[in-house]
This record gives sequence, structure tokens and C-alpha cells, in this order.
Amino acid sequence: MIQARGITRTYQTHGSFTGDRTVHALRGVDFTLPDGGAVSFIGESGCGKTTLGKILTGLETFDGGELVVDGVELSKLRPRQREKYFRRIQMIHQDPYSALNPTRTVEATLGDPLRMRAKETGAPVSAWRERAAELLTLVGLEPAAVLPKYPHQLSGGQRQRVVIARALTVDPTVLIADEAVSMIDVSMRLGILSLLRDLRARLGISLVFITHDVATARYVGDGGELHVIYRGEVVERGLTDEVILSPVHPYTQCLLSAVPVMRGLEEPGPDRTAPTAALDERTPTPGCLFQPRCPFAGAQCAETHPVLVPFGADAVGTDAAEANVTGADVTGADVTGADATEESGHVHACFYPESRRVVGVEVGAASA
Amino acid sequence: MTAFARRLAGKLAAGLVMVWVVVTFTFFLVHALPGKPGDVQYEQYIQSGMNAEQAAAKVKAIYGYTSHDSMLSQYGGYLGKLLHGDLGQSISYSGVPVSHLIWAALPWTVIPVLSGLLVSFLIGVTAGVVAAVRRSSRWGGLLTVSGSLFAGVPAFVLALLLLVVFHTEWNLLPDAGTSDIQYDPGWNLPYIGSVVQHAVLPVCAYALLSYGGWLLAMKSSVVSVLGDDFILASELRGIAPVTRARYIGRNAILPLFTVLALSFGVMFAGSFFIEDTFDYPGLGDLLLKSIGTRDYPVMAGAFLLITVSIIIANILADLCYTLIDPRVRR
Amino acid sequence: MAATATLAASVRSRRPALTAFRKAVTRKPGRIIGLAIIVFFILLAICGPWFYGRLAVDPNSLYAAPSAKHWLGTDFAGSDVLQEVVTGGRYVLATAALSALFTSLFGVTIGLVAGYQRGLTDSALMRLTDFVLTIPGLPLLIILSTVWNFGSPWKMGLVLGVTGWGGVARAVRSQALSLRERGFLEAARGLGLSRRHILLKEMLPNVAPYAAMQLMLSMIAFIGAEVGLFFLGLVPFSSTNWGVMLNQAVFSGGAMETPSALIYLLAPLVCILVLTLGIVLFLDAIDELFNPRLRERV
Amino acid sequence: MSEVEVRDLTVEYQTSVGWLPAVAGASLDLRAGQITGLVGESGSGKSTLALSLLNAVPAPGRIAGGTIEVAGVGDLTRLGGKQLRKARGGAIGYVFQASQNSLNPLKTIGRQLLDLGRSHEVGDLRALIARAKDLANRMGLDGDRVLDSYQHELSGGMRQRVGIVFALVLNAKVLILDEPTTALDMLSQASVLDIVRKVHDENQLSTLIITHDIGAISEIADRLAVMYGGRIVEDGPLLEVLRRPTHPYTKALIGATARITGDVDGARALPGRPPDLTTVARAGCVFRDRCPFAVEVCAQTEPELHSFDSERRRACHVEPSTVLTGTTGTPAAVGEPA
Amino acid sequence: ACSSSSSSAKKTNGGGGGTGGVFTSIDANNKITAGAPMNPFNATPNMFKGYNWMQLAFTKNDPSDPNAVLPGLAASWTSSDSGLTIQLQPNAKWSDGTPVTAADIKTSLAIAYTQGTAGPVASAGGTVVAGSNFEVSDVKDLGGGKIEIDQQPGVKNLYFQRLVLTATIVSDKVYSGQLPADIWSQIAAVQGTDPAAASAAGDKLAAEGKTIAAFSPAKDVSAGPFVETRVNPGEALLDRNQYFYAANKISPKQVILRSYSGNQQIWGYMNGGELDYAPYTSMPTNILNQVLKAGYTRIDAPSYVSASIAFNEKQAPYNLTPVRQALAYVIDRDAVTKVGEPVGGIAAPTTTGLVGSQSDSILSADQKAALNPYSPDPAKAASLLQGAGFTKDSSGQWHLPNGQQWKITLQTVNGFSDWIAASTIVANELTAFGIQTTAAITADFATYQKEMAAGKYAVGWWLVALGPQTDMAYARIYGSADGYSVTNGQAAHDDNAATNWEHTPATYTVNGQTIDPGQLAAQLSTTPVSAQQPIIAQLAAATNQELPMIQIWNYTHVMFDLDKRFTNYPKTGQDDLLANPPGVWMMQGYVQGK
Ligand SMILES: Nc1ncnc2c1ncn2[C@@H]1O[C@H](COP(=O)(O)OP(=O)(O)OP(=O)(O)O)[C@@H](O)[C@H]1O
Ligand SMILES: Nc1ncnc2c1ncn2[C@@H]1O[C@H](COP(=O)(O)OP(=O)(O)OP(=O)(O)O)[C@@H](O)[C@H]1O
Ligand SMILES: [Mg+2]
Ligand SMILES: [Mg+2]
Repeated sequence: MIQARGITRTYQTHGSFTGDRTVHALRGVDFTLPDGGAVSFIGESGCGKTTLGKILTGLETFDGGELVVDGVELSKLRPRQREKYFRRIQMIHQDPYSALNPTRTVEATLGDPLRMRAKETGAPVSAWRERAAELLTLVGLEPAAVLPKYPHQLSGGQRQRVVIARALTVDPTVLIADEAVSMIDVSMRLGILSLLRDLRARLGISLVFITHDVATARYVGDGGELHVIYRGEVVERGLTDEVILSPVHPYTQCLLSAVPVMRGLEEPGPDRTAPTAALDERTPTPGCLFQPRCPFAGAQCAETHPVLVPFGADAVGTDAAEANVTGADVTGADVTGADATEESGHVHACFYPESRRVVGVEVGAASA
Repeated sequence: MTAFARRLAGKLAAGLVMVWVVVTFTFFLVHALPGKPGDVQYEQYIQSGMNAEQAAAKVKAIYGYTSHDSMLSQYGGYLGKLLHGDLGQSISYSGVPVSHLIWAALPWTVIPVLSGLLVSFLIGVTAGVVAAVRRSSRWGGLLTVSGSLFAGVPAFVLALLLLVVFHTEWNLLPDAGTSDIQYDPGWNLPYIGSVVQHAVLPVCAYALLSYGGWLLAMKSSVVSVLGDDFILASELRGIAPVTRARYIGRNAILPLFTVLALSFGVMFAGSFFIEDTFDYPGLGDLLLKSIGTRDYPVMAGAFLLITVSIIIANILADLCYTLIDPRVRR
Repeated sequence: MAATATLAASVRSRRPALTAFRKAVTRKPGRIIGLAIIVFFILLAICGPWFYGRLAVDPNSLYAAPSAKHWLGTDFAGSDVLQEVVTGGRYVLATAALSALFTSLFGVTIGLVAGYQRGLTDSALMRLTDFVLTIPGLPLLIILSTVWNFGSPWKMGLVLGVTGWGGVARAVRSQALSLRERGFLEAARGLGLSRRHILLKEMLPNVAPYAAMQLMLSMIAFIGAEVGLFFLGLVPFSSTNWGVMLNQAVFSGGAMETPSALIYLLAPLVCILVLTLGIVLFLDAIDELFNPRLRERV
Repeated sequence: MSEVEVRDLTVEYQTSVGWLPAVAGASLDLRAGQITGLVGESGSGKSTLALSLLNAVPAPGRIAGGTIEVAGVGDLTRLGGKQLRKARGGAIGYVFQASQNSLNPLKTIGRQLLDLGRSHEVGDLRALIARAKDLANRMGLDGDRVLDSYQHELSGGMRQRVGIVFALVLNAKVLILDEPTTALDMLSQASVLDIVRKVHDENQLSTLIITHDIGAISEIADRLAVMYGGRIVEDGPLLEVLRRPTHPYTKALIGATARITGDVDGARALPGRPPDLTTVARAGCVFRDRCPFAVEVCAQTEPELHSFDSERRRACHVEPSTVLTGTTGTPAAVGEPA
Repeated sequence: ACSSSSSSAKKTNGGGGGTGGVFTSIDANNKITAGAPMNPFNATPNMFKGYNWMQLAFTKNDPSDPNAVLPGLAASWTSSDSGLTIQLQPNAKWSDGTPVTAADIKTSLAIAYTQGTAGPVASAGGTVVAGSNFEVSDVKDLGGGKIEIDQQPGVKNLYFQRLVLTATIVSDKVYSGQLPADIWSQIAAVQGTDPAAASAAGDKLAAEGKTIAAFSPAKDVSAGPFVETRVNPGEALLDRNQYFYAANKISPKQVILRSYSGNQQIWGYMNGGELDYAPYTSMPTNILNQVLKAGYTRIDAPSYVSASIAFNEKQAPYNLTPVRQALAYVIDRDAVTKVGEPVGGIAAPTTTGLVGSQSDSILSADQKAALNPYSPDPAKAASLLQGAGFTKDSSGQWHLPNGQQWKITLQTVNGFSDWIAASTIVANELTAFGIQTTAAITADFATYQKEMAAGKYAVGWWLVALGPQTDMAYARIYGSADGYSVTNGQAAHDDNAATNWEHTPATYTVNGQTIDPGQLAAQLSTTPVSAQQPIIAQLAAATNQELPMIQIWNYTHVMFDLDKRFTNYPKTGQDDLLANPPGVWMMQGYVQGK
């Protein structure tokens, strides 16, 4: 169980020529990942997805908010003690090629963490070989064929499976998949996605899935929540299918509209829309961050910063109301997949919420 | 442009700190040397027939400098004078300010080094381009090997070979000094001609010394630029070959500015061998002589100047880079 | 059990390494020549002195021309030039090898640590590196030579190494910095592998070809510097080596003025040239030796 | 009515085991006013085919056979020197696979545009600039600003658009885009594809879009060609092909696409790994190793690409109906044999 | 390599022969550096003795008459008990046309006090060292170019005449500004009886000396045959001084002097025929042949320097006389000389502390016969060693009486190529004899001296027999390096003196007689040449027996001249001239254009 409350991360860049600049990579992200559950994050490039992933695995620090793992608030611990918790959270990298050391064979890559793990748990170190074979089989690889190979001798899909196997060597309870399939040939993406789903089901590992491609999120995140991030801020959250089918926030709607439609098999959604401008992170916006690009922006949007409120509520909270809403939201320990609509709710940060159907519709379904 | 100025200021500040470190380092190093400035002179007087007492007295009269201050306060004094641009007075050329000696020696190092740098740059870069473009052919391979070889062959070997061939064997060029003494130094043709004539061999030696570095750097740079997407893209757009060559050239030259600073260092190091072999009175020669006579101020001064030159070369290279590359300019 | 496993693993991995080496070297004739030259000189340095006893001195045949007895003639003391070349190589090569060893030790360690640690450690180490790079090494050596006796290859090698690691450290650091951004290092950190493991097992093999190349290049430079110091007579010497031979040929033998001493000059000169060439030719193979990807290309 | 007619094109690369074909006997028409999509997995030869359309196969490669007739230019495989150079950029605009880096980092876009104009001996450079600005404006860029910018000052999507401006500014009638959206996020991808369609329609181009993502292309292409192991295995009108794939590979590719609607469990990854030059089958059908319908003849004879409909062609021994309705499906195993 | 004359040579000597040519030579004394002062008192001046640097006279280096000189600015001189009266050259002028006057002489001699070459200032602790410095108390202009130079009353310096006459003479106009007006009263104070006042005045003079040494005149004002026109790094160009008193004798219009930058450079110049005269250069035989082939004539002059191997007798076993003798028997001086100094060296016939020719001429036949020549004799050496308790093991290695193997480190100095070459063969001979010997090289001479004085070396090379004066030759051995200091002709021995690195015993027993060599050496300096013989005989015999150093070779001053452009050079045998640089020859009418 991981709970994140108002995680913020600000980068201070000292470009020797561009001058100093402050980048708000994350502006207060809350989420809850129950054991065995799944959370997906979608958003366009540069919205802070990777930063979040790195924070969760301890590769990056955060400068505000709380991260609670298994009931322990990590920022209160000393770095040494934190390591133990972060070890349970493993990351699967986007680029399976760079994620494997080109000078080491699969055997060496798996062997070291396995031996380290064995020493920790008191298991016989010599058993690492069997364990490696077991893991490779688990991720769908033939151990004998793969063990002596170097990364460049493997295909993209195979490499990604090795990466996953390596993450599993330390018996993690959470996997973070940051664009885990975007660099893999289309024909093999599904293989990896179903492997992740499989791991969730078989090992009870919970999953944080980070992507800009909503369609893939749909494949692993079933039963879990989908968070839509924009410029370091969650603008909409809800059960994956619900958000996909009836998005409320204009940004989510734009994102989903951008998913290409398989003409012939699907028909475009009736309310498809697109942002009115390109992303510009430089200009500070006092109001809604999406307002400059929003096709539906109203008068209030430019002035006031909206916060997350449940869909269907009468008014959208402003900053003052935020504490109230998110507080209730996060501390609710009963946030689970079941009974979601009411409890976890479909929340959004928009002054003019309106559910629109933007994703494609299957031709068969429509005609049937 | 303020960012640019800030960067420059930062570089200068770092350079100054480095200068201070080097000053400190050299001061203590030089004073740790065994032997005293007068010792050599003393023996020379003795050997030229002076009796021991007389020689000792004369040495004392000339070198009499025996500071009883602690090392630290001497160091403080040295630093203080340095801040006012005073490098102290030479010991072996009694009464002559170190700065005079250095100013006199400086052109004889800097001018040949820079000319050598220019010559080797032109030749090395051209050869590098050829080696890159023809890298799979025999000629390209030979050029590359020639580059590595010249980059590896010690400076004195080059200097010696040049001397044997062009002076001893063919007797085309003088072997020592900076000019013929007959000519009145100044802006007159015979003198300049003589200076040029004397500089040919040292400049050649410097040029050969750094030619290999340029070639290898340019080759790898061109190879990597050739592999860059925009070069292929320009071909697919039907950009004229001349324009494409310019694209390649400008992009490939960029990384060479780092090599420039490096080359400068290599050449200054090589200046010892080259100046000694050609009896050329530059900084390296000055430093060598001052070591022999334990002329601490000159030693420290020459060493400092060599270091400062290298630091300045580094800063200049960095600035050139920034001026050419828009990505770091702004 | 674990021992046998690792043994088996090492046996398995060693054979392909050997074949890979053979393949990499035999791919181009230049590399074979380069390797042959290097091996030849190494053998010369190791075994050469065994074949010869003490250097004989014969005042009655100074600067004798080459003959059956003295293949390369004799020197100012009537000693055999060939013998001097052969026995003199040991010091030169030993020094170059030792200085390369020290260079790699300092350079790779400092470069790796600086590149990996970043922050304060990095800046401190890099300032140190800048210092070492900025201080002109040769003048420093010359000054040092008056304080320190460079009699044994150890000392010479140490000093050359101490003044020469800057370039390697810089290069290794920049490699390490780029490696640091690579996924596999993040993964290793995420897995909680120790820093030692990351530095030695993950990063080192990746910078190895680069470091090895730098090393061989610096070895050439070291040979040049060392022989040069002796040649200029800036460094006192206590045994024959190529630099000393050059010095004596030029400054006391008059090799530049008279043909009789020329061979005494050329013998070490040619050795240096050939050795440099050998290293240069062999360098080409290094990348392939270390890089499993290149190794495999049939 | 084809702007470009490719016939029996074979392109080979030199490898350590000799010259191997990356494109083998490909025939393809780029019809006027239509967008043709070319899909296939990595290494199937798409980029090689696209580059050979400009007779610009990179170094260890060569066009070993076939012709490329371009309307108004002639057989491109026979052109050389200045004529070829003029054709590149002049008749055929090419948007580079890694268009992110297809611009000289040291020059502003405007200057590079002038270089382009001079290289093609455009008389009126002012008009060229004006046209470029116009094109840029129509693609949602600020033309003036873009022309004054360096490459590093533009975002990935903007660079991609500038790439298209460069391809079209000389009034090319043929536009080739190699993976124009890879490495872009969804929003940028959508806007780039949108722009391509708009520009295509406005200029009445013949466009070839290459991608490995069948989903991305399905939204804008008119025709679809599917490539595997250097062969074109199927082509035809896009809707037709998507609805009724007649080649097992096409079918598998469609089935392997993650989609936002439909049954999550219905989709399947392709088994095995795509072949490259050295691993592609030398005899028989190149897809047979991964084909669920493979029969004996597939191992012996390579199927010809033949028309089986006025508009459609396929290269398969198995009956179209079997493929279309076949329940053999893709194997359920997630594992990939190494 | 040696066929044509160098292109630069052609240019340099473009004027060709005949009166008015350019005379090219090497200045062996200084590194010529642009920017160094044209001040002869500077440590590295751009001044050249005999050319633009004048003296009243020039020494003849005559061992039998230390006061013998060749005339310079002084045409003649008469010596008296109280001093010296000189007659200036009738036409003596500075290069600016003004005559040389008594004031110039007076200023120059005053400057000498500040430079340590005159007066008691020089000696440490204010004690007077007789025989080493001249003590002028006054300079009087007698008119008509006659000048009286008074020696300090009460001081009797045997060499007063030579010391005064060979002092550097500079122009009063140029230098008096650098001297305080009361310089002569300072000198008087130094010579006075009040030790405190003398010491204070001495310090003051030393401080003034530094100012003078650092003084850099704007232009050269020379009373010599030439005057400096220009200095390049490494080269100086001198023009004939038209006001020189004997300008008609000076044939070259210009003189080019090159800096001495290494032997091999000079060989190169000679191969190209670029030099008209080459000073002493160490060279191998093959180079000698080549130089002769290039047309050079060899001139030999006595050199009064001897290369030797010295011992630190504080370190065992070198304190044992038989050990040093045995080593002398083992080292084959002929072979060593052949390797080390084949052209400019003559193997020392024996080892006496004087060069061969000098001891030959001074010692009687009997005395000579009594000297041990130490001809190579390994058997003798072995028996000496065995007598001293040394043993030889089965492999032929010698062991010290304490059983340790005997190993010698023979120390030489970097850059002294003849010593280094010789060391190889000495080491070889000793090693062959069974004493493991290696040659070690010190980085430079400054370090060598420092470490030698610090007692770091047991065996090392050393120059002895310096100069034609026997007192100085023996002072080199039994002087400060051996713990002796001399006050008023009385030697005092201090084994712990800082400069003492020889540590020989204070007395020797020779032929049954006990002598104190330091005392004898000090005595020499106050003894007229005519009375020196018995003392020298004693010292020679003692040195020959005790061998504080083993003389290996005596240097010969080998010079070369080329009579292509100039002729009438002094020849071998004209030692008085050859002891001086060519500028002095020219004043005497030698070196005429062809
Ligand atoms: N180390 C860093 N220093 C400064 N800024 C950073 C750093 N890391 C990330 N950022 C900035 O933080 C923001 C979020 O970056 P992040 O990598 O998390 O985005 P992302 O959503 O993963 O994007 P993408 O889809 O392109 O991977 C970006 O604006 C990025 O420029
Ligand atoms: N320069 C080359 N030398 C040798 N083989 C090459 C070369 N370039 C490409 N190939 C091979 O040719 C085949 C086709 O490559 P191509 O780049 O055309 O594929 P692609 O379909 O564009 O793949 P991707 O989707 O990865 O861009 C591949 O097997 C590739 O390995
Ligand atoms: Mg990311
Ligand atoms: Mg491609």
C-alpha cells in the first residue's frame, strides 16, 4: 500500500546561458495504491510522469508532501532506512536497451541482485541460478537460451522481459512501469502488457503504470484508477474505464481525442476536440493551468485555480475548499476498486465540467 | 548577453583561483629545490681561476639575497607583489626584473606556437576531413595512422629529425637563435626575413607536434557529423554539395575547440624540447636555464606564465565555442 | 557448490574471450603487426637483459662500425649498441607500463567516482583534475627531477602517473556521466546494489575500452616524455636506456655531425618510432576487444 | 494516375555474409491525391524502401534492380548528379524519420531555407520565404518566429512541422514521411497527422506515410501497404484492408494493436520476433515461421504479390477467406521463443 | 653533412677576408641574453673580456711568475713595496671619445671593494685573508697618465700587482653615480683597526655592491677594441671601437660572439666553418678528425685543471689509505681518459694534486722518481686490500673487513658528459676487479655541491689542480673542502666545518715526517714562487701517498682557429696569449684579416 499526499517537486535549473529557471515538475500529487492494485498516470510529454516514477522508487527526492509506504511515512526516516522500503518498489524503464548493461550477460545481470537478495533473506546463495531460471520462465523466456546472452542479442520484447525479471529479483511488491512499452515494436507491446497484468494477478504485485498512450493503460489498469496529469498536477481521476468513456476535464478530453481511430473498425467519438494551442510552460498562469489551451475555457478559468472535486458536485472547489476535499479523499482508507463511484469518486479540476464522448466507437458495436 | 558575461566572469574567476593554486604550488615547490642560486656561479668562478674566498665574496655580492623570513611570510610577500604585477627580480641576471625576462622570452614561444598551431590546424583539419571521408580506403587509413603516429612521436624526435635533414644534411635553414645578429631588430624587411627564416624549423616542429591531434579529432568529429541525421536530411532535400560541405565543416569544427586548449598545453610542454633543440630563447628555454641556476623568481614566473597561458587558452577556446554554437550562446 | 558454479562460469566465459581476442586482432593485418611489435618489445624488455651480461667496455674500439661481433657497432665506450638497445628497453617499457598503471589507477578511479557521485565530491575531484591538467607536466617533471632521483622505473612511473592522470580522469568522468543517465545504472541503484558493485561491475566494463585506449595513448606520451627527459639530460640517469643513448649520441657522440655515431642515434630512435607505431596500430583493436557487440560481428 | 510507380524494386545491403536484400521485388504505386500508408514491424525494410524512392540508399546499400518512375522526372534509378539532386526536394519531399534532428543546429531555419532555395536555383527567394511562412502559418506555427529560430529552440512537434515545410516549400508533388510521429506524445501525434492530412489535401499531393503503428495511420491514409521481411505482403484501400485483412500478417498486426475500445482480452501479440536481413527466410514465405495458417507449400515457394481484386493485392498461399475467418488465431502463449 | 659552408655562415661572414671582416667566435663564459645588463659586475653580463671589457693588463697564467701580465690599458708598470705605479696607454680612450683617466681607475678599484674582489670585505667575519684580495688604500693621479696605486700599509700581498692590473676597469662617468661619494672613507674604515666600524663599513660596501651588480647602463661605453652594438638572445654583435688606443692593430670590423650552448652546437658550427675561433670544447676523436678536415688548426694550451675521483674519508672504508691506493691501482687511467676525454685530456701520469706539466717542471728528478705512478696492477691492489683485512669470495667479489660485500656508488653530475662516460668505464674496471660499482648521477651541479658538502657521497668526481698557482691548486684539496680556514697565512683545521666533505686526517706521515697539508698549502700563498719548491715537493709526495683524490686525467686546453678569413693566430706554445680570449690577441696585434 502506497499513499502519496501532495507530492511536489521543483527543479531549479542553472542553465549557464538560459539563466536560472524554476520548473514545477510536480505540484502536489495525491494517490493511493492498494496492495495488488493498479494506478495509471497519463499525460503529455513533460508533465512530470517520469519524475513521479523516480520519486516512488527513491531515485529522486521530493520537496513537499508525504509518501507513506506500508503505513510508514518515508520522509521521516533516514536515507539508509528508507532504502528498505524503496527496494520493494521497482521501476521498469522505458528503454529496454539502455536499461540493460551492454557489457553484461543476462546471467550476470540477474545474478548480482539475486545473490544480494539471498544474503539478505538468509536463503542459500547458491540457489540463485535456479531462482534466475524461475524468474525468466515467469516472464516467458527460455532460461537456457537467454542466460548466456548479451542484451544486444535479444529482441526488444525479450529485453523488456529481462528487465522485468531483474526487477522481480528483489521480490518487490510494487512495479512502476514508466512508458514500459513505448520503445517496443507494436507487435510485441501487447505481450509485455499482458505479462504485467499476469504478474499482478499471479504475484499480487501492485502496479503504477505511466504512459502517454491511454489505450495501453487500459490493458493493465483494469479495476484501477486512471490519473490524468497536466503540468505536474492531477486534473482528473477516476476508474480507468469511466474516465475513458466519459471524461470530464477538457484536457482529458483532448488527450483521449488524440487516440487515433482505426477507421473501418471504429468510428470517431462524437465530441472529439483538440487543444487550441501548443504547450507553453514558460508563461505563468494564475488560474487553471490548462486555460490557455482549453477549447471550453470560461471567464473564471483565467483567474482562479481549480482543485479536484467529485464529478456531479454542484460547485467546483477553489483553493480554499481544496483541503477539505482532498483531505477527505486521501485519508479515506477504504479507497478500493469496489464501490468506486461514490467513495473514490470520479474527480476533476474544472469549473465547467461536462462529460463528453470523445473516444472512438467500435463499428461492430455501433451497427449491432 | 548578460548570461554570456556571467559565464565569462565565472570562467575568469575559476581561472584566477587556479592561478592562485598554481602560484602557491610553485612557490613552495621551487623553494624546496636543493642547492642555492650562487652555487653554480661559485664553482664557475673557481674554475675560471678565482680563489675560494674571492669567489665566495663575489657570489655573496651578487646573490647576497638571504632572507631570514619564514617561508610563509616570504610567500605572503610574494603574493602581495604579484598582485601588483611584480614577479620579483631575477637572481642570476641580478637586477633584472623577472617580468623583463619573461616579456623578452614570451614572443619566442607564443609566436611560433601560434603559427605552428595555425599551420597544423589547417593541414591537420584538412587531412582529418579526407581521412574521415575516405576512411574505408587505404589512403584514409594511412592518413589516420600518420595522425596517430605524429600525435605519439615525441617532440624532440621530430625536432632532431628536422634539424638533421634541413640543417645538417641540406643546410637550408639555420639551426639556432631567432634571427641573424647583423640585422637591426625592428620593422625592417631583412630582420623580419631573418626571423622568419629562423622560425621555420621550430614552427614546423610545433606544427608536426599537433598535426596528429587535429587530424584525429577532426576525423572523428567529421565521422560523427556525417552520421548525423541532418546531414542525410540535407542530402534528401537536394542541398547543393558545397552547402552541405559547409554544414559538415562548421558542425565538425565545433568540438575541436576543446582540442584547441589541449593542443596548447601539448605545445607548451613540447616547447622545452623544441626550444632546447633549436636553441630558441622562449619561455621553456628560460625556465630550463632558471632551473639550472636556481633562479627561483624566474622559475616561478615562467612556470606561472605557462600555466596562465594554458588557462587563458582554455577560456578562449570556451568562448570561441560559445560564439559559434547557438545552442550555448543565447 | 558456489565455487564450482563460478568456476564453471569463468571457464565458459574465458574461452570466448580468447577467441574474441584472436578474432579482433586478426581482422586487420595492421592489428597483427601492431600486436607483434608490442609483443616483440615486451619480450625484449623481459628477456633481453637475460641474454646479456654486464655491458662490456672496450676503449680500443670506440664508435666501431657494425661488424659480426657488434651488429650495430659500438658506442663512446666501445660497448655493443645492440646490447644497449636491448637492455635499455626494459627501463623505458617498465616505466611506461608503470606510469600507465598509475594513470589508470588514479584516472579511472577518480573519473568514475566523480562521474558517479556528483555533487561536492565531483567538484572537488574535478578541481583537482583541472589542476593536474593545467599544471604543465613536463616543466614540473624537470623541477621534480632535481629533488627526486628517477633511478628506478617505479619512481619515474609514479611521477609520470601522478602528473598524467588528468586526461584519463576527465574522459572517464564524461563517460561515467553519460552512463549515469542510462537506465541500467538507475536500475542497479533501485535494486539497492552496493556502490562498489555499481562502480566496478556496472560502470567499469563500460568505460574500459575508452580507458584502455586512453591508456595506450598516454603510454605513448609517457614514453615520449620519459625518453625526452633523458635525452635532454634533464633527468639524471643511472642505467642505460634509449633516452640516455640519444643524449650521448647527440651531445657527446656528435651523431648530428658525423656519420660514425649515427647508428647509435638511430638505433633507439627507430625503436621508439616502431614501438609507437605498434601501439598505434594495435589501438584499433581495443574497442572491439572490450565491446561484446563489436566482438560478435563475424 | 500514379505519381510514383515502383516496379520490382530490390535493394541490397552489404553484410559480412554478402549482399542481402532489404527490399525484395517490391512494387508499389503512389496515387495522385491519395495518402498511402506503409506499415510493418521494425526491420521490415520500410525506411529502405522510402530512401530508395529518392535513390538515396545509404552507404553499404544499393538498388540492385527495378525501376522507380516518377511523373515528370523519369526513372529515378537512372538519374544521377544534378538531375537527381534536383529531384530530391524538388519533385519529392521527404520528411525524415528522425525529423527532430533533421535541421542544422548551427543555422537558423530561415537561413537553411535560403540554402535550400539556392541549391535548387530558385530565382525568387523572397517568394520562397513567403511561401514557407504561409505553409508554417497554416500548420499552426508562427512563421516569422520559426524562421528566425534555431533548431534547439523548437519543440519536437514544431520541428516535425518544419520538416514538412522544407519538404513542400519547393512545390513537391510527392511527399514521403518516414515515421513522422514516433517519439511524439499523443497530442503532438494527433496534431501532426492532422496537419499532414490538411497539407495533403490542399496541395493535391501523393503522400506516403511510413509507420509501424497501424493505429496511427488508419486515421488518415487512403490506401495501406503492409510490408514484412522486405516484401510487400498486402495492399489495398485502407478501409478494405482493415476490415478484411487477407494476409495472416496483416491480420496479426491489426490484432496486436492496443485499442481504446473493444475487448481487452481479444488483442494478441505476435509470436516470435521480426526478421532482419540475416534471419529472414531465404526460400518460401518469409512469414511462415510466425504464421498460424502456414501450410507445406509455404516452406517451398515464395508467394507472389498478386491482384485478387481490382484494388487489392496479396502475397499468400492461403485462401483469403481462410485468413479472414480463420479461428486458428495467434497462439495464446505470451512467450517468445528466442 | 659537412660539405658546404652553412648559408648562415656565408651571411655572417659576408664581408669575407681582408681588414674589416667579421670575426665570429663563441663566448664560453656566459649565456648571452638580450636584456642582461652591459655591466661587467653583473652575474651574467653582456660583456666580453678583451673585447669591450677592459683591464689594465691581462694575466699570462705563468706558473713561474704569477704576476706576469700582458699590457692592457696600462702600457707599463713598476712595482714597489708600497704598491704600484702604472703608465696608461698614451691614447687610451673610451668608445665615446673621452680619455681614460685616473678617476676611472680609482672608481673601478673602489667598485672592486664592493664586489668582493678587493679588500677584507670579502672574507667571512671580517678577517683578512692574505694573498687572495688586493688591498688598495689609495689611488693617486701623478699626471701624464701616471697613476700610483697604494697597497694598504702593513699588508703584503704577493700577487698585488697582478690582482690590481687584472681588475675590471669601467668608466667613472658611467659608474660613479652608483657609488656613494664617501666610498674611499668607507674603504678606509674597512681597513681600519676598529673591528666594529670595519664590520659596519663592510656591510655597507656589500649592500652597495649589490646595487652596482644590478646596475644596467643605457649603453656600452668600452675602453676595449670593440663596443657592443646589439644583443640577440644567444648572440652579440660588437663593432670596432674607433677610439681604441690601438685601433690600427684591430683587423675585424665586427665581432660576433655566440653563446656557448652545448658542445655539439659548436661542433656543428665548426663543421660548417662558421667560427673563426673556437674555445675549449670537449669532443670525441671522430669529431676532432672532422673539424680538422673542415680546415681548423688545433691549438693546445696548458689547462691547469685535472679531473679526479675524490673520497669522503668519513665513510668507511675510504678512510683507509690502502683502500684508496688499491683503487688507484685498479683504475686504468689511460683507458678511462680514452673514453672520457679522448681529445682534451691526458691521462694523469701520476697523482700529486698538480697537473702533470706543472709538477714536472717544479719537482726535481729525485722527487719525481719517488712518486708512485700507480700503474694498473690488480695484484698489487689485491695484496693491499688483503693487507687491510678485505677478503675475496669464491665468485671474485671483494668483501669489507666486516664481511659485507663492497659496493661503490660513483657519483657524477648530470650534463658533465666526460665524467659520465668515464664513470662507465671506471665502474666496469672496478666491477671486473670484484668491487660492484655503479655510476650515479646528480641532477645538476648545485645539487651535487650541496649534497657533497652534506657528506652524501662517498666517492665522486671532482676537479682539482685549478689554476697555475700552486697555492690555489693545493687549497682546492687542503682548503675549505677539507675543513681548513686561513687567517693571515695561518691555517686552522676544523673537522666539523660545514664545508668539509673530505675529512682527511689533519696530518700525514710522509717519509717518516709528520706534516700538516693544510698548513703547508696556506703557507704556499704567502711564499714567493722562488721559495715554494720544497713545500710543493712535500705536498706532492703527501698527496701521492695518501690519495685524498685520484687524479684521472689532466685537461688540455684545446682550441681551434680557422685561417680562412683571418690569419696570424697565436700558436701552440704561446701560452701567455692563449690564456686570454682572442680580443686580447688582437690588442697585441694578432689575428689579421686575409
Ligand atoms: N533533473 C531535472 N532537472 C531539471 N528539470 C527536470 C529534471 N527532470 C525533469 N525535469 C523537468 O520536469 C518536468 C517533468 O519531467 P518528466 O521527465 O517527469 O516528464 P514526463 O512526463 O516523464 O515526460 P516524457 O513523457 O517526455 O517522458 C519537465 O519539464 C522536465 O523538463
Ligand atoms: N546500413 C545498413 N547496413 C546493413 N543492413 C541494413 C542497413 N540499414 C538497414 N539495414 C537492414 O535492412 C533491413 C531494413 O531496414 P529498414 O531501416 O529499412 O527497416 P524499417 O522497416 O525502416 O525499420 P524501423 O521500423 O526500425 O525503422 C533491416 O533488417 C536492417 O537491419
Ligand atoms: Mg518520461
Ligand atoms: Mg525505419
